[in-house]
Amino acid sequence: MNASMLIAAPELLVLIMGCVVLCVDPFLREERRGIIHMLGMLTLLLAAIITLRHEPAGAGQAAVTAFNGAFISDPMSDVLKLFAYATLGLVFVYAKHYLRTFNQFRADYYTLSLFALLGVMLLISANSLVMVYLGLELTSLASYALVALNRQSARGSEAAMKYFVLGSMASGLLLYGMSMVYGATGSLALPVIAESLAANGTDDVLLIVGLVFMVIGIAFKLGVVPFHMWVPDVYDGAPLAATLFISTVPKLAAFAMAYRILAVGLGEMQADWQQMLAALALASLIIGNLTAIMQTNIRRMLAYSTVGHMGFVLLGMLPGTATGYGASLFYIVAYALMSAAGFGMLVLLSGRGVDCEQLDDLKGLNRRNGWYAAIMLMVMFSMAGVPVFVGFFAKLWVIKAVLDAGMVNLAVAAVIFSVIGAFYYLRVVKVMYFDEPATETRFEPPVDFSAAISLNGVLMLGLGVLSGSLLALCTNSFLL
Amino acid sequence: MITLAHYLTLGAILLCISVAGVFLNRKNVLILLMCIELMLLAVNMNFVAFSRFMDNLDGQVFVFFILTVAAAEAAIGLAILVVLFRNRSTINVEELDELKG
Amino acid sequence: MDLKTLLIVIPLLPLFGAIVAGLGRHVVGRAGAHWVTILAVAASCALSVNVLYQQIFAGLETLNFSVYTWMVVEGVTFEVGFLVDHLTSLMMCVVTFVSLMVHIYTIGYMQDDPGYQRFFAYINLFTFAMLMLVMSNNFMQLFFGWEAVGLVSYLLIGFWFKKETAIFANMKAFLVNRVGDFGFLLGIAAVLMTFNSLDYAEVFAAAPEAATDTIALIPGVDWNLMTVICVCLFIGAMGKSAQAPLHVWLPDSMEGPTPISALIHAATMVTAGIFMVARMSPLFEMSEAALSFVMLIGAFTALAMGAIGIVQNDIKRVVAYSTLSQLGYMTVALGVSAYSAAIFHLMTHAFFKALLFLGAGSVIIAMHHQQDMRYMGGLRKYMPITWLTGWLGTLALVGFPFFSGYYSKDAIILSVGASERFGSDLTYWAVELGVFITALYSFRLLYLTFHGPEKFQVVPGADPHAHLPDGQLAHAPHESPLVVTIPLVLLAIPSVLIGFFTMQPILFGGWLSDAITVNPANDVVARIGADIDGPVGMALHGFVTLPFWLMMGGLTLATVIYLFRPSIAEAVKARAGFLYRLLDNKYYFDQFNQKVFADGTVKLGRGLWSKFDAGFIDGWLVNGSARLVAYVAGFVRRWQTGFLYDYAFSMIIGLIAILGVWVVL
Amino acid sequence: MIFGIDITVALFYLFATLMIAAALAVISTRNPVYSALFLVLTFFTAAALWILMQVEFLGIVLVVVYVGAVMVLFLFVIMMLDMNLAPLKSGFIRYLPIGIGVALVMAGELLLVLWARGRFGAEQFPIPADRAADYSNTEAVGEWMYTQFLLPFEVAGIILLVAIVAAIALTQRRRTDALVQSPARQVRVKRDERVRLVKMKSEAPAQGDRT
Amino acid sequence: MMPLLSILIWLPIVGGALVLALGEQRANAARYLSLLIAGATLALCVPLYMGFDNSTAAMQFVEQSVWIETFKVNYHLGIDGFSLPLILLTAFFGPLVVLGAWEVVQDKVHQYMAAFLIMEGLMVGVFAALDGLLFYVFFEAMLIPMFLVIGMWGGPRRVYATIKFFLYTFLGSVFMLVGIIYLYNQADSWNIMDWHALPLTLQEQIWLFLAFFAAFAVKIPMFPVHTWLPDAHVEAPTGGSVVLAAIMLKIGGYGFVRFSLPIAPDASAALDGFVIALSLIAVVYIGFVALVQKDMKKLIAYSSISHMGFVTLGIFIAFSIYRNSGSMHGAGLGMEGAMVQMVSHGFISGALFLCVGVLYDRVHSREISAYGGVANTMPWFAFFAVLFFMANSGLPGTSGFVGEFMVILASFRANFWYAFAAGLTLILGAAYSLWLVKRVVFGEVGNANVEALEDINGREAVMLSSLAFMVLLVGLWPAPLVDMMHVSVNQLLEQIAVSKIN
Repeated sequence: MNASMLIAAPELLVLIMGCVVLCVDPFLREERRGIIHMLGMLTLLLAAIITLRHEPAGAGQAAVTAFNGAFISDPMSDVLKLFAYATLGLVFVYAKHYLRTFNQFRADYYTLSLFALLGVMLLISANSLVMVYLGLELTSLASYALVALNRQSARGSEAAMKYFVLGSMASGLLLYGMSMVYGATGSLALPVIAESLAANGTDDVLLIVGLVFMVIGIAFKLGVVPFHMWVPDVYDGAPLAATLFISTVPKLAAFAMAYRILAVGLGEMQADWQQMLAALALASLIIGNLTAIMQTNIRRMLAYSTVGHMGFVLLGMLPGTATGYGASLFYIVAYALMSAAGFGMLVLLSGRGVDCEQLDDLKGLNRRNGWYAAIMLMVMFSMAGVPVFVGFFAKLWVIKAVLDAGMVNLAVAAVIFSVIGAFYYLRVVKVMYFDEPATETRFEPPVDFSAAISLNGVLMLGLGVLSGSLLALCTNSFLL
Repeated sequence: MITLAHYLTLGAILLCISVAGVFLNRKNVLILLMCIELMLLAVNMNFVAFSRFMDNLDGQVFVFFILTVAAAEAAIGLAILVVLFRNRSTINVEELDELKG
Repeated sequence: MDLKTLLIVIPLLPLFGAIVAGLGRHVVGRAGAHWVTILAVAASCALSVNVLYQQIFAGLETLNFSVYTWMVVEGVTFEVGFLVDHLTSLMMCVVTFVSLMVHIYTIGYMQDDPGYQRFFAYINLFTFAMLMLVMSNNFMQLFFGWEAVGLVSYLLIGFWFKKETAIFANMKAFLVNRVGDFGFLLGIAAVLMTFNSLDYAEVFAAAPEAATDTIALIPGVDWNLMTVICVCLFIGAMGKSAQAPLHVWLPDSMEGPTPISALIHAATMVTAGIFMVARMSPLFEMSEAALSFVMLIGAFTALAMGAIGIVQNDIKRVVAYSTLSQLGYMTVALGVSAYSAAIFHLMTHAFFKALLFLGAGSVIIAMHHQQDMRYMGGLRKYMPITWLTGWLGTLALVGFPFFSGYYSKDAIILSVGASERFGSDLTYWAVELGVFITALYSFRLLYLTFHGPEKFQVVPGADPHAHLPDGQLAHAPHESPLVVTIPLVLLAIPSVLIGFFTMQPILFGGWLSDAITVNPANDVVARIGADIDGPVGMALHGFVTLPFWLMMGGLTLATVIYLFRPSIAEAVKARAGFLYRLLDNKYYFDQFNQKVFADGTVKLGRGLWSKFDAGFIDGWLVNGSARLVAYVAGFVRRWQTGFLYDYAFSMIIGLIAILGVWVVL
Repeated sequence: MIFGIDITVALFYLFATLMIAAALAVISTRNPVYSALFLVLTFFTAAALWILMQVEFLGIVLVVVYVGAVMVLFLFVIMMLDMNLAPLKSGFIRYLPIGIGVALVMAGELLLVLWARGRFGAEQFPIPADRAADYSNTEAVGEWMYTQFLLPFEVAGIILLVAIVAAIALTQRRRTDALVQSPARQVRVKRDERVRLVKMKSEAPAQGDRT
Repeated sequence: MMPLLSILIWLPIVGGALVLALGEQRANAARYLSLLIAGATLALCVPLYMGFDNSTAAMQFVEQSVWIETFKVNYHLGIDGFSLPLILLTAFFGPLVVLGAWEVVQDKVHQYMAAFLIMEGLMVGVFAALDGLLFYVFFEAMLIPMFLVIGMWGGPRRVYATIKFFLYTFLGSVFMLVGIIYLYNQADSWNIMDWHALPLTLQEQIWLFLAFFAAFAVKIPMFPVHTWLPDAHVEAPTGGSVVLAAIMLKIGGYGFVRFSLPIAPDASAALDGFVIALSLIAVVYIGFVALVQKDMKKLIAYSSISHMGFVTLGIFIAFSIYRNSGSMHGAGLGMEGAMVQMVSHGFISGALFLCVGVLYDRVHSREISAYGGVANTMPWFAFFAVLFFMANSGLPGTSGFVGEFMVILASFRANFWYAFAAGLTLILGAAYSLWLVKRVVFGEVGNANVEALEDINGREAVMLSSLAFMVLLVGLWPAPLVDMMHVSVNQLLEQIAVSKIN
């Protein structure tokens, strides 16, 4: 194995394990499918070990590139990857319960998820526009398939279709932007692009056009207004297992993509993209939060709330400083955990052949099971940005970043809309705690599920109280 | 003389046509997929032109990958289309509005 | 026990009695309650008399000491402390003595009441509060006592809390008093601002320096600070001492049991305002304007409230209006700087008015709680002691020479006559006319109650506890028990005699000069003192002065009308319809207050609440913004049509917009 | 040069016009089959343009991959799904003005940028010289791809794999009435399962095992 | 040295978690454990009070350790004369609330108790935090248990009320969040003391002042952002109302003295007229509104708003006094009056809500018209009710008098009309309090429900009499209370007398 292979060892592992899962599946009897899940979890564990071992994240180590500079491993990529593994681990546990409940337990889900993870990892470590594109497509294609994975579901296929068409269109636009940047700088490698910009200035109109198109690609991936229309439909239509995945891991990649393109590649154009991101973020905060208020379908509600959250992620990038990116990273990580827990709870509430969709399905959860209600409560308050949950600190540091960028008005707007947003999170709590349950059905999730969701819920609180270490991890990722 | 601008213009026009296609098509999802292929073609046109005019092979290689991915995309797109058709017995865009609001 | 401890014990004894009788009412029982409280008050009374005795005969100096420090803020000490000078000890004796009488009387008056212990607790508590008020050496404690007596007055007026009128009256009393207290508190605030202290001694010492200070209440218009202070303080006195227009609570306070009408609403609490102004004489002397104001208010009250007494039929209400009128006299005295005359009248009035009230109570007992004089008459033969003491008290009230009321009232009238203050001539005629009116209603009361034909029927065999129609009694009236009559007798003695013995030292002997400061230019009492030759001479002289003949006129008129020719009353009532209605409706003060203040306040509150609070703030701003958000959200939501082409369109619009803004522009 | 016109210029305009016309036809014909065929035409013209630019490899790949594979797949699906043709594209007509408007605005914006100050004219990006006769575009691209772009190349392979997996996962129907082989069961089969020795009572009524 | 403040914060919080862990089945265990924890917390206040040094304005019982290193956030606690009384007040109410719910709350007892214990810890945290972010965290986190308490155990319109409460407060406080981040960016420290010393331009100060004002004005609450309070109070269970009125509102007042004045003294001086106007409107206008309420809790809630007007008035008259006389003399009286008013209002309003709770537990109505003549059947209750309502109307000898007295005296120095308007509360406060007493306590027995009432039981007697004791103690001897604050108040006055603008 050459050095490049070593540097990309986690990716290789995931690739190999994806193939292994693919190949093992046909040889498994129905009742031994659990092995697939084990393999998936093992993959994540091993990948985490490798990632931790070969480069201690954020420990002052400079970035390393591989494959002729196409691939980069730096503290940020390690942090993001580690959280991607962790989130995906949670997702796997939740999804297993879901798939088993719905008799859809097949290897496809794991294979596609692992390949999507590979795409995410590649995107996180992308150091050239080609790799950005390919990582993005790898993730996207697997995601499209995941959404349609329940072949009997009309909603699922509709969602997949919409996701696919809009996603492809977005990648088309992104590519168009890449072509412009390529034209302006003569290179696809991000560091070279950055050097070229530093050397030749940024007033080339090609660059700006390229920037606009690339920002649109990023915005789509994050699900930012007005490129967010797919988000609610996909979150709603996809099987919960797919929603779980889509709402978590690829968001980490989307942030990485934004960082790689905007900060690493086009860092010199910060003044330009700062304004664009601010506008997009503001629109997201407004539209996302407002539309979420009107939802009675909790999945759509969470989807629109995601739109709002992604607005916050963009806000963190505005100042273009390490602490700003750190805040965004913190936010996206926190979001991934919150989202996993939130949709995990919906998995728990699903059953008897129907996905949990309506807000009313949560009625009286506190009476049915106080602990799960408490978990959901923590998730909701965390999303609403109420101390002392992790979501609060995420918002806090992002707003600090906005103030660092000198945009006080934007910060004020952000907090106002987060208050409006708090309303619909409160409504979830209201339904869980203040309403009488419609059913008394007991929850009997497997042990690993309840352990995972409990851990996930406690993390909302724990990462809030002890947010310092996570913040240090995130911020230090960019300080080197 | 055919300058770079000619090719870029061609790409831009193609892009606009494809975008208009996505928007205007209200009946058939398949056309949407074709529009996306058109869009990628527009991109490829740009890359090829830049690559040639800057004498830089990166662009061409990128186009190659784009073509590969586009093929994969088409495969998945069509697969989704088939699933959709099986479930809904239609691929009429105007009828795909179960998810909204 | 040294003297200071003793002085501290004086108010604490009744407090202790109140706590025992009130909180431990099930433990001590009825007898225990009255024994504890009476002993406590008796001890207080004895100690107070001892203090007075020492002051008169042992040359006890003025005592001014702090009991404990309430708090210290910014160098200003707020403390609880006692100032015991002649004025204080006089008040202490009056208060504890009348209180003791009332306590004893209560045993008889309230014997069947289920709230027996509670009543004793209240009056004991009142005694404590009143003592705190009069013994205070600073404004804060004064205010404390001031409000505390108000509280007890509130509790006692509403003693029969099932009675709708009673609990209306007590609320009214408290609220009207609060209007006065509002001014009082502002006065205290002004004092603190000006003198940076609330201690009497310090304030009075510094008062002359502040005489010319001004304050701009309305920007650009400077007011004399002293006037502002004094007027504010006097507003407090108006509330407590029921001066028009804040007098409206006092007649209604007759809803309470009669003993407290005697104690609180005649003898002691209502005179707190008079006491306070006298105590503040060093301040009031700085402001002619304020004194004029005081005088005119007093004159109006003295005359106008007495007039109402003529048309009242409720025996207690007549006495109550008489109280108002007498308080007006005291206030007039204050207004002409005759503070000692005011205090003198306060004292005599305390005795004879308590006597009258208790007598009225005795009548009421006999009449089975019938208070309407139109159903009485001829009671003389049934209850001779009450009748006799009633006559004595009345003679004192109308100011018949040699009776105590004569000295005090005449001193006031003379002082007014001698005064040159702005408005004093008007006031003079008011107080002169007041004498006539006083005699008229006083004798009317006597005649209607004790003389003339019996206007009640005894219905034998009727249930004595049942509510009988007016004019019917279950059994014949009879003289009240000893616990009732003994206080009457004990009060009758000072009512008759005390003026004679104390006039010289209090008015002209400068006995109160350690407490009262009078600017020599204003000292009308000294001026009239020059013409007066001892109590006997003064009384004899009294027979030839105008007030005497006015009084006799009232007596004659009352005798003619109410004893011999009741038809005249009816005729006059019919002729002077307007005047009668005006008096009967008490100059429409109550109606005005009800319409404007009570109803107006409620209406304003309701309007503010429904229109502004619930309507504008909550309805428009709060829920309105929620609705706006929901409306906008509902609108925004419709963009998510579910159609792919619309989604694509949205992206394209976004693209065009961003391109347009950042690239083209 | 023929008739004073540079042949490449003439060809460019010819193909470009054709291409735009075909692209327009793709989005405006009623029949998806026609659309697909017009798309093929578009790709052909594009390939021609690229070859005109001496980018032969990609031109050929475009034809081979797109026309040969992707478009056939499209047509296959069109045929397979048996769609009824839309009677009238009412929406198309109704939204045509907006569509054209939007497209024109966007084109306007883009072209404004592209043509602004002549940045992409000959002076900025000189017309590249023709390739030498022995220049192999395929070789150059290949070499570049397998060295500099090794990782992307591999990833592209993975993407194709994912596409296969996904397409199969989505479309493969496990029909209950179909006879399918189970490779897993075939491999795992044990000897006992292959041959079963059945004791049969001769001519006895069907009381024991069924076969 | 024992980290006393930390223990006071975390004992109830961890205890609350323990109570929560007991689960629904072991309700009695939850009750006793809660009482134990609340009692222990109260007991720990004794060494706190004993160890507190009245003679220094410096922070005491300081604890400091790094919390979030990246942005220099510290876990920084300490108390001065402003915090101590409020912490004592908070701890005092802990056992009362537990007792108040003893038999009354039967549903989800463990959650109820846990919510209150956690809230108690968080409130102590608010008063003890010296780190701006830590303060904010406690400030906001408190909303969650309160939200649940109102929503789960509240009245029929609880959902509206609790969401309104939450969003109102949340909206106010997010502006403060922006403010504190801005301050951090300027000072490069979260230490509130550093912020006090931070020079700021007038414009900055005004914006910061408004940001903090948004949070604290809602919390306290001031006119016109008060409308959440009546709703929240009416719908909240008794314990919720008690804590809300007794302690939570005080956080607003505390915020003014801890943040607004010292951080933005020039802005405070510039905007004092505005604040005073709102305060006086609160006193007068809300007095009128309170008068016509038909619901007992609503009436008390409005009266709370009116009383809180005194707090803001007392705090902000300092500047007028300074302008009038050129010295801060007299301002201390107002500010200490405001603090005393907060403490006193804590006792009184808590007691009043407990009184209403006593009636509500028996009759299940809060309408004034549902009662009448309660004194006939509940004489002891009537005694306490009259006492507390009298205290509410500011009767001397009760704690309600002290604060109002001090503020009115001080405001006279600022402007006669301030004192005049503020003094109107003497009339209005008495009017609404006594009218309520008249309609509820006095009169003939109103209906069969009242006829069937039983007088307060031992548990209620303990609660009410302990409050009565405090009300009278503070009323008769406020010296220990005000002595705690002198030095801190003086220091604050010195601070705000100096302009921060260069």
